[in-house]
Amino acid sequence: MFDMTRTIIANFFSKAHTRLYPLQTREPFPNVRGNLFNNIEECILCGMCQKRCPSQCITVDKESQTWQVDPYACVYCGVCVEHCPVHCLFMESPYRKPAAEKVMNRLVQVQGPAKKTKGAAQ
Amino acid sequence: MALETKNIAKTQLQAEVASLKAVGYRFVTLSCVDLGDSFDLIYHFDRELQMTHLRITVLKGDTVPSISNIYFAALCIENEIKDFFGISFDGLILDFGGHFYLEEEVKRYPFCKVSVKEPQAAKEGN
Amino acid sequence: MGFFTKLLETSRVKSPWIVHFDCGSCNGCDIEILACLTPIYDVERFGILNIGNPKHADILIVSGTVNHRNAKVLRNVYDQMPEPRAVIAIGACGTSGGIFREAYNVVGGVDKVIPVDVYVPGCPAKPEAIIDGVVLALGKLKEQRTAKDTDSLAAELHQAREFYANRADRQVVE
Amino acid sequence: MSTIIPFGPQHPVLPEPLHLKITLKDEIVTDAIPMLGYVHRGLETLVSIKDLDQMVQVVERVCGICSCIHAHTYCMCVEGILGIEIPKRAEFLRIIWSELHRMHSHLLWLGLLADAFGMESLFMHCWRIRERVMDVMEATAGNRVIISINKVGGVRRDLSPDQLRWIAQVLDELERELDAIKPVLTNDYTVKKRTVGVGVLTKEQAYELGAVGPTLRGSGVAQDVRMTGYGAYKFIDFEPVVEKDGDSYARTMVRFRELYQAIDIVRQLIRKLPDGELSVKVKAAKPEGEIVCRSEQPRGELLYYVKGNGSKFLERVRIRTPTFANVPPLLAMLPGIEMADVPVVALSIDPCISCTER
Repeated sequence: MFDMTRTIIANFFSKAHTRLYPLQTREPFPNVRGNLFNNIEECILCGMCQKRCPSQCITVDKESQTWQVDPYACVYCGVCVEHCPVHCLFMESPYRKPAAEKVMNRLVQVQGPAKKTKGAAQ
Repeated sequence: MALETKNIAKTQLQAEVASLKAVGYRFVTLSCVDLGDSFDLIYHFDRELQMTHLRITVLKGDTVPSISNIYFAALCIENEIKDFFGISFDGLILDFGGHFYLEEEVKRYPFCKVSVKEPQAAKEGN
Repeated sequence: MGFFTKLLETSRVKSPWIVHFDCGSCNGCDIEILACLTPIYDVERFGILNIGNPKHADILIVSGTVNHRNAKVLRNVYDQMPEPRAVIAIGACGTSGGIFREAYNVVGGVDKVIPVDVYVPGCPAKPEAIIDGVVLALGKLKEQRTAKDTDSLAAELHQAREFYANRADRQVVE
Repeated sequence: MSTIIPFGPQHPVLPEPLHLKITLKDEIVTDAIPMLGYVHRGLETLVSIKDLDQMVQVVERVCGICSCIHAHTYCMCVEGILGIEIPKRAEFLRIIWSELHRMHSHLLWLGLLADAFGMESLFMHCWRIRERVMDVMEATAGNRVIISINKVGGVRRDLSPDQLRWIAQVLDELERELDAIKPVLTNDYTVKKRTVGVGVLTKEQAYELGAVGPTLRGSGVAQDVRMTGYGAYKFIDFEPVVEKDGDSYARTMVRFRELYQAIDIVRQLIRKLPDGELSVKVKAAKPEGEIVCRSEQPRGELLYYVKGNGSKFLERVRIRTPTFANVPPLLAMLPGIEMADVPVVALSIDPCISCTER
């Protein structure tokens, strides 16, 4: 009957298990799939990520040279990162912060990648 | 890889299922596929991890005899298929009348091929 | 009176009570919300309490996509909550419909049915993100308290009374 | 006189919207009718707009708790139709993550059950232990719950020797922690009072109503799809966990003993893990044909029926989830028990509503 009691008393004298979250933040593990980003200046705007995304949350527009992800529809699977031919997509370890309003992650390319100008110009 | 199924006629279903039950098979589930103008109904049975499958093909608008009087477990799945495909089962012991999953607002029989394209069109309209 | 109102408002922000409603979630976000309550994250440190009754709650946490059947339940839970209240939508499904938004039975994010104050992205959202979201929602609660007026409260009370008088689900059969 | 009481959809005990219409005579349940559809999304229709690889992410989100096993079974189906043989290492890695999922699912459920009969401290302990498994998942696969590790043709991530050593270490700690709560489950008055003899399902009933998983094994039928040796289970020695009584307590004990079993399986897998490739290339796959695959989820037997029509979109994916099969047994358990026991009995089948309704 007092089986739990022993454990409970033992816990009084051991270190607390709680992570005091806002005061101490734990380092995220490496390779954790967090926020999705794009090194836009290296992007060739091929649209592979848009085609592969299971959630259809990425929009690549070649004419206005924009790459946009809807972080509120993204399912953080990392498929786009694997399929990117120039490896300019990456996922940061920290998670995306909550917000009161939906803000799209929209990136405009100013100057395309130096080498493969053909892909960016068209 | 082909699935080995035993094709039977609709009228044989009750007798065939009863004979499977007599030798100790248990009902696993029922799968339904829309073939355009007819439906494929595949009944899966299991005995000691060995599966056996029965397949019946019914035309759209036909009714199928329910096996819920033989296996009570078939009740849920037959109601589900009634929701999704609009196949009526004769002698269903508890009939939700096509509202097992779906509310009034949802269009009828969403899994039939004709209606699958509709949500896409509606989405583009928004 | 002024003192008590002030006390009430302060306590509301210091110890918000939460009701969790799972719409069409895949359980991923639900268990992360529950994980917030457990020893590792322990939101009860902040006085945040998970309760089952929407009538006692200040914050509604919704996870998952809204479909036609649970939209009514969600609306009902929301209507039963007293003012001021805040709504947090959790996860990709709750914020926009996520990967399911093209499915036929999905209406979309929670904001299609009730007003949402805080969006927590992630699939599923991490417990840390959910705690952050609750903290953001507290700010909303603080702002809302000035907008309260008694007429709308009385109207809501009347609506709720009518709802309970006409409740069809709990009938007595001879 | 009988009263009809709605149980759910929003209920403090169940995080999920399960709705039962319960007919009561005094305090005793006489009849229960399930009302489903609160979580129905219709994701089986998504096959017509999401291609073969994208569907992996969709079926993972059928249920967050056993996401890895859903994706594994789906991949097994597609690989079966295409006739692809995946590398042995990939098969082992898939099972390692599957068994980790089983551990965290059972611990989660144990906590919820304890919460249902008001034993808050056991709930806290189970969830504290569970966080260790979640940490393993986050560090190795990159996400806490939905780990997206499977793809058609193999796995997406590898486990380094360091990580394997760490997992083995965590398993040792986990076993120690489980030993600490074991006496509570075996001796405690509260646990026994609420579960022993409640919601009895006899062996014949369980077999005939098509119960699966711990619900079936709790009634004394030794049936576990892992015995068919799919994936890497053919290289592993294990015995299905069986209890005879068929009440809520038996089902609890099956799940608790399966925790030890899962730890043992992961240890064996780590010991036997072969070297090799992680995946094979699947290029422009156009599957044609149909297949049925089964696997063992934490909740029981999962069945996928997949039909391809020779294009990159599949014709039909049909998912029969374990809770769907466990609903008829639940309806058989409910009549005759007290209203206050309904949450405990409903939980004892480990209901996963998002699985059931997809």
